Amino acid sequence: MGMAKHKLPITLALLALLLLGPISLVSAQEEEAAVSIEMFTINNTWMLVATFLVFTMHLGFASLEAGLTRAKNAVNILFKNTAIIAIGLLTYALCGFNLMYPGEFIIGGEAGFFGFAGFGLNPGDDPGIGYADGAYTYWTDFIFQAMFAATAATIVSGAVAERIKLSSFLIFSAIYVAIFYPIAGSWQWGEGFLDAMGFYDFAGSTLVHSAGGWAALAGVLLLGPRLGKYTPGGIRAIEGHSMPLATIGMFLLWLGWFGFNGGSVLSADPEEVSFVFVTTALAAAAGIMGAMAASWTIIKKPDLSMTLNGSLAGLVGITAGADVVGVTSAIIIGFIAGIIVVGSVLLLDRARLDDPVGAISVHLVCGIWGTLAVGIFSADHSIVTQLIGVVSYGVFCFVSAFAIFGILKATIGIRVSESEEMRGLDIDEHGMEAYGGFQIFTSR
Amino acid sequence: MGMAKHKLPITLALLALLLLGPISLVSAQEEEAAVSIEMFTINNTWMLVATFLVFTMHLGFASLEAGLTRAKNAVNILFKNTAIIAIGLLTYALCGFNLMYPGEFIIGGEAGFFGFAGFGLNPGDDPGIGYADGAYTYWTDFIFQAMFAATAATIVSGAVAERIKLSSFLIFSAIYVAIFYPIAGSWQWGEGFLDAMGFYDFAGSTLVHSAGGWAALAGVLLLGPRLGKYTPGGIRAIEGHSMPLATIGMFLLWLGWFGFNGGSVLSADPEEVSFVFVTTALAAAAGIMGAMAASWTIIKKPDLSMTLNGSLAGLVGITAGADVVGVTSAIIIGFIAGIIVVGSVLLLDRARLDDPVGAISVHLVCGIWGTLAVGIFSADHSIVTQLIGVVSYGVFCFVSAFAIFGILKATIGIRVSESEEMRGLDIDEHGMEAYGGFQIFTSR
Amino acid sequence: MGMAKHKLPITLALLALLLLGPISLVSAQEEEAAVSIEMFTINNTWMLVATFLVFTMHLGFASLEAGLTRAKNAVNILFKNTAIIAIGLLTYALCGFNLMYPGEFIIGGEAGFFGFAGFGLNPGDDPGIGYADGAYTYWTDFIFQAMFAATAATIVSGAVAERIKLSSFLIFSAIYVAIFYPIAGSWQWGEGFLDAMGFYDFAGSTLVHSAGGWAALAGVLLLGPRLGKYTPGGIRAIEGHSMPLATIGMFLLWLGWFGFNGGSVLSADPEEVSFVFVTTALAAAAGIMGAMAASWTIIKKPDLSMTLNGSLAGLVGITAGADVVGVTSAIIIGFIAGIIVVGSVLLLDRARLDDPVGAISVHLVCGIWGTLAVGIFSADHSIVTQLIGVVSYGVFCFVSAFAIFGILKATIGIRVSESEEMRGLDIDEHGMEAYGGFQIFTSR
Amino acid sequence: MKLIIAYIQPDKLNSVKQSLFEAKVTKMSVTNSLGCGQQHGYHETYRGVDVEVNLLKKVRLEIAINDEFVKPAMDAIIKGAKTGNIGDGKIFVLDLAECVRIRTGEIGNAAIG
Amino acid sequence: MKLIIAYIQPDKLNSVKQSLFEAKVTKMSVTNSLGCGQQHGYHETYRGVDVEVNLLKKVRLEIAINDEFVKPAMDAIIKGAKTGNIGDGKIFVLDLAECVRIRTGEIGNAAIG
Amino acid sequence: MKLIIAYIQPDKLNSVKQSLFEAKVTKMSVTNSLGCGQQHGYHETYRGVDVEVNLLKKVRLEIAINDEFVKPAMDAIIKGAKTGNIGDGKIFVLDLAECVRIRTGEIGNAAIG
Ligand SMILES: Nc1ncnc2c1ncn2[C@@H]1O[C@H](COP(=O)(O)OP(=O)(O)O)[C@@H](O)[C@H]1O
Ligand SMILES: Nc1ncnc2c1ncn2[C@@H]1O[C@H](COP(=O)(O)OP(=O)(O)O)[C@@H](O)[C@H]1O
Ligand SMILES: Nc1ncnc2c1ncn2[C@@H]1O[C@H](COP(=O)(O)OP(=O)(O)O)[C@@H](O)[C@H]1O
Repeated sequence: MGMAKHKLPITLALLALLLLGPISLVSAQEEEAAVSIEMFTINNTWMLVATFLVFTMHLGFASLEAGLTRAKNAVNILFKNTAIIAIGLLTYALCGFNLMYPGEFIIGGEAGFFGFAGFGLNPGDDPGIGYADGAYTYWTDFIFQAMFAATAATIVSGAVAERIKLSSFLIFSAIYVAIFYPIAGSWQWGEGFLDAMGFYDFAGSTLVHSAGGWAALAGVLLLGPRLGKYTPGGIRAIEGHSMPLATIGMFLLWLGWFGFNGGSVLSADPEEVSFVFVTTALAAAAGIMGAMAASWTIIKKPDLSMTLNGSLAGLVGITAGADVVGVTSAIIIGFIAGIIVVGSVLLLDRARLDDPVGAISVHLVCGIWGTLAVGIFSADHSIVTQLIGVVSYGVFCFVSAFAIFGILKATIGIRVSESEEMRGLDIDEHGMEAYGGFQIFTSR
Repeated sequence: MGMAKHKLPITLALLALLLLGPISLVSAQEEEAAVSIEMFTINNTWMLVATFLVFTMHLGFASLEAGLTRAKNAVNILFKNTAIIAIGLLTYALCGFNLMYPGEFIIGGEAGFFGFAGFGLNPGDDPGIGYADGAYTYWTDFIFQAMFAATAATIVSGAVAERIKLSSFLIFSAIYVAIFYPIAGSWQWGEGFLDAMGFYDFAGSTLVHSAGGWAALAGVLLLGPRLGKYTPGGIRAIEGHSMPLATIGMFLLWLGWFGFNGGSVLSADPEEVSFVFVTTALAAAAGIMGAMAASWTIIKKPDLSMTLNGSLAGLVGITAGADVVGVTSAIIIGFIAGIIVVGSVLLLDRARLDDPVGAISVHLVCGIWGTLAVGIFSADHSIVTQLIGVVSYGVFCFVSAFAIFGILKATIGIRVSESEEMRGLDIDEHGMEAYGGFQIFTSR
Repeated sequence: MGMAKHKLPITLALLALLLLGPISLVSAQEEEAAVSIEMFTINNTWMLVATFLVFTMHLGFASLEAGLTRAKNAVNILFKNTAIIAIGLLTYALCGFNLMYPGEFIIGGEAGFFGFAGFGLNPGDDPGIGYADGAYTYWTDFIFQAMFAATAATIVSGAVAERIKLSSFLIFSAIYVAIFYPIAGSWQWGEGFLDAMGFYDFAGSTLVHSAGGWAALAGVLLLGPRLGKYTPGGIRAIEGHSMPLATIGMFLLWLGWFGFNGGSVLSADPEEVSFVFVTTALAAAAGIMGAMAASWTIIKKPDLSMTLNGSLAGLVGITAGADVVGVTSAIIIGFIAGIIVVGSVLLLDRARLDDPVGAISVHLVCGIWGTLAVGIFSADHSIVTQLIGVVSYGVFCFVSAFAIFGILKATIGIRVSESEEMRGLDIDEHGMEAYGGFQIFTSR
Repeated sequence: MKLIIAYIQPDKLNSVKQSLFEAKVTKMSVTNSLGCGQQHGYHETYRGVDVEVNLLKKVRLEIAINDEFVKPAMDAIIKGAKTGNIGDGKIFVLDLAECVRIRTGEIGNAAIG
Repeated sequence: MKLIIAYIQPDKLNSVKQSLFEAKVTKMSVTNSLGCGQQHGYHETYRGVDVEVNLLKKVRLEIAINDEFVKPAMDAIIKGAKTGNIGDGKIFVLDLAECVRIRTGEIGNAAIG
Repeated sequence: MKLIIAYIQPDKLNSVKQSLFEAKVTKMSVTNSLGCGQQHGYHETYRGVDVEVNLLKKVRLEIAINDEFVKPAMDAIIKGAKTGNIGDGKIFVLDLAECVRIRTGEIGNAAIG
């Protein structure tokens, strides 16, 4: 995404103009478009492919989170993930899109920090080739961004799993995704004040992952740990119930990331998209190696769940700079992210912050790392500006998430009862079990 | 699909012609083609992407159906879904494709109701750019349509699960997909009498989903319910054995639907494809909300399996009109579909029609709803014509499916023995278990 | 891939040149490019789509292998598959890519058998449109090939499952993928001596699948069978623990194969890519039918695990000739592959070669079949040359894999201890279980 | 006091529970079990290898009960589980020396029901 | 020698093990079980159909023990498992006629611990 | 009549069944169990937190048997299960008061086999 939003990479546009030189004389419509109809179509097609890839990430999150938690809460987690994508898409259509890309800012001047282009979707006169200089249609723009929006809430889901009240979580998600995530997003991708300042976050290490991560942290602080996690006798492990499910989740997330980062080029520009594929894949691979090395060294065993986190850590890490750092830098960023995530999981646990799936470590901690890494590994960006961005988002996201969760806690409550937690949320919240009739395998 | 079959959207074609004006002078080949080779390539590429997305739906069905039924029948369901895709593709190559797109009708005049272009695949002189005015190649046309065909049979699979004889089911599927589905399809997409009448079914709410749903209904009626489902004491729940599997299935189906609907544009037309993405995704999201609301209200619990059905209901509902209804209409259609599916599942159960996965409610009932909704929400289509289409397909599909199942029942039988049903189809039909050596976890 | 590597199909290029005739006068950059920027972009986009499809195969392998083995070794298998993709991508960046496509050969003359273009990635002057005549960028080339490379090692993983030491396996994989697989690949795709000789292997029946299969055979021979598999009393079945997981794996592999074969066209050429889709899908379908028929006949039951293997057998079988054999030939090749795989699994078991997932039968045996089938079903290729290719790769791959495994066996050992194998590799190698807290379902 | 252990066909669990309830026996514990008895197993095949399955799925009931209820309980189990086919199952009865209700500390006959 | 069978709430397994260890009882076997007792079950619904679940998840302990340890063991179980709520569980005690340690062939009291 | 309860290593199930068959004992019931005995558990780690697993997977056999078969059955179990290593397991024998075959209503010694 980044600054190129609504603009095709210049080289591409120039080339296209040259190419179309003689043709534009005969086509009035073409005079306005920066690219040929063919280029427009391929750009748009790639963006739609990227859209369904990002959609796949929601299945990835659902699987990963369900796999890393207990069987008795699996229905609840699957339900939350199913509801979030629905809530995310609908609220983004209602107001999120127009808050994130307001066109003009109301507060904060030209490149400000709050604007709103009105409720609902409004494609305007030319939702097609004239919309974004031939990069994609209005509808593509909306649906691609909408898929992004829903991921921010999904990140929270894993961290607060196994103890949060379903209704409170849904209310939180709706508000956060509909209002706070897009406002924050407008500061950068909506061409707000951070964008003007030179802050760079290609595909959302900060705007999406940290945004989710800060909210996860707020939720975990207000909820407290799962029963029995931290006993006077020490920290207890609460094992995830299905490693195959968790592994499926990781692979699908990685798959989706090709669209998350690759689509953030905002066109099918061959060099840029393919380069982003390379940095993304190598950072994920390096994240796996980093986490494998770290867990083999520290825990003395190659921990699968940590290694899965490692790949995601690498992916979150590279997300901010996938198009502006070199291949070697991408590997280093990913490898360090893989190490960071293991350390962070261990430290958060020592700090008695109970995050069942490691969402805070993966998305918040590595999101910050990735954003700062742009300042370190790319000569064109300043680490100070990056830090300003990180802090701005941190304050805004954490405070707003804390406020929403806090108000919910004070009113309808955010945590299920002790007996419900013991028995599992599936039975009390949903009245059903994830593996019905399976354990007493033949009683029907 | 719809009426645009074999024709590129006119705007696109015109634009392309303008664009290619000066070039066509130097290229003899180009004189014939409606679009440039680039546009042809991108159209074709998108159609192939849509093809593999529709392929993914078969995994979606396999997962959903296996998850919503019992562990002791899981191998059987997975086997059926594996066999169906094979049977579907091969019979479609053998005769289905040429029954569905006969070119000329033999019975019923120019826009008739039966035609056949002969056995096997016959690409003709120009299987490439000249084949469909540059929208896709002959091969793409075949493989995209073949993936569709197989889904109709898969829909049946879920409804008749846990009691149907494997061999009978395979025979039924082969006949239905090879002969009856394509004949019915030719009435509309093959430019038969319903197409001529103005009936509209963009991507197959009726042609695919209801076609499968009617067959499912016929099967359920002739098979009867699973043992122990309806007792004198009342209706018993027979729980699905894996909600994670069911949820994976739903997400993969939704993913595939981006190709099912998006590919039915039959070109990569940026505005149309992206618009279809938006209506499809929002209808699915609204279906989730509708089913969630309905189940929370009626059953008093947010039922996961119903909510999964809700998303599919929304998708089936929008399929007929994804390109001709507005965004708000899409949301309304999806939301109502989500409510309908919950009501329908409950009513069918009261009517003692045992459909383990809700296939009839999702595909038949919401397929009808979606088809009629085109008449309601699109000014260009008449609800009367839509109703005529629904009834035509209903009579033909139900009667033919009932006949095939009926003959099978009278001859080789369609239901497994009582003891086989008790013990599970996996052991008696396949001689193996889905989770071997797992429950007595360490006996080997 | 085959000989067209780095060259666009001629028809396409000519057409494009014609098309661009008048335009190339105004664009200096275009003079050099064989295709328009639009064609370049669509080609490249398709190749990236193919890349993420091949990526999906790694999840397919992970699922299939985990499903067909026991629960107590599931973490180990998932871990191996996670590590392999990371190792594969990183080593391919380090040296594999430049060994496989050395440009110039050092040993063996112009079309030789060893060359090396140096460590690391080096995009050269024009990584874009000028790199491969507009077929894709340098980065796309690398990442697509890198995804392929990792699959060769993954194939081994399944065959040696449930008894191999993790560290030895990782070392083996790293060496094999980094050095031996690419050297062998250079003989054909790197335009080495087999390419010069007229050997044909479109997408890697031999170069990828047999290469993996030979290594699998070497591993199985040196490791010996799993404890308790072959007893004095006869052959014992060791059942896979999750058929749903195995089925998910098969479908994802098939899905990925659309990219594996479709991407090996190395451009988005509409006719060729769509034709490859058709042969690929029909061969897979026929493989299912072949294996179903064979298992129903021989074992008297329609065996699901065999049928899953059958689809993969068909896919491996068509891989060598997907673009050069006809549709009917593709069906025959697939059907025979489906029968072969069942026979091969049974025979290898009689021969006491213990391959838990059937990797040798699917990838080696059907890889050989598919390569020879090109000589049988395509008039343009000689079965003798095909045989020479098969033997060359066989000798090289088997000997090198045997040597690596042999040295590891003599030094750090390749097999886990008996008690570790009994208890499961998950506990001893990884210190965790795949389904934690599930069997004693509520003790926490 | 006695401890009744009964092995029944899994699909009979509901009807056995039903007839036990009618006989006023409402406390019991249920476990999965694999049984090897007169009932023949069956043959599975896995990847072409024959698997002789002679451990069949059964459900195991455990009922602690006062002496006077033993006969009615056994009759109820038989009523609910009997089909006349091999594999119907068995009932075993053991002497129960003591019984305690954890919640109240009650012991013996008082604790059992 | 006695055989103690105890049904407890699953989430009490750890604390019961703890208090048994304190009472020097370190050998036991644990199984999953479904229990039907005074504790009311709950209602699930599946696709709109009511499911009355009256078999609740319990953990079953089996402890073979020398007579002098029976009382301390029972006390330990009660200590670890008691909450005062319905569903806390029961303890049953049976006479144990013989005991053998497979590894050594030791029998009786010597084998039990 | 006696009721034999034996805990063995899971991987010994086949050989124990084999030697029981040789001793003409063909009826039994098998359950999963977790055991805590002399055998040390092991350490798992999950996400860096140590998990001390002291409940090891065992298989539990239950065999109702006539008195004269008790000795041969126990010997057979020992023969099949013994490796001499800690964790081999234990055999417990209880008195069985009654036995009924559900299918026929036979009782006592006649019903057991
Ligand atoms: N002697 C025994 N010891 C332990 N369990 C037994 C014994 N006899 C039978 N069972 C259990 O009872 C089940 C039914 O036994 P079976 O002989 O098939 O019944 P029936 O003869 O009544 O038809 C067996 O599968 C097994 O679980
Ligand atoms: N008579 C019995 N026979 C077998 N198991 C019993 C019996 N009574 C109770 N149980 C077991 O003990 C568990 C707890 O019983 P419950 O009556 O709920 O306990 P409490 O009365 O102590 O609160 C039950 O779920 C069941 O597993
Ligand atoms: N006193 C006991 N009560 C109940 N189960 C026991 C007892 N002693 C041993 N067991 C069971 O037997 C298994 C093997 O015990 P262990 O002491 O390891 O055997 P051994 O001393 O023969 O090597 C244990 O895991 C447990 O399941």
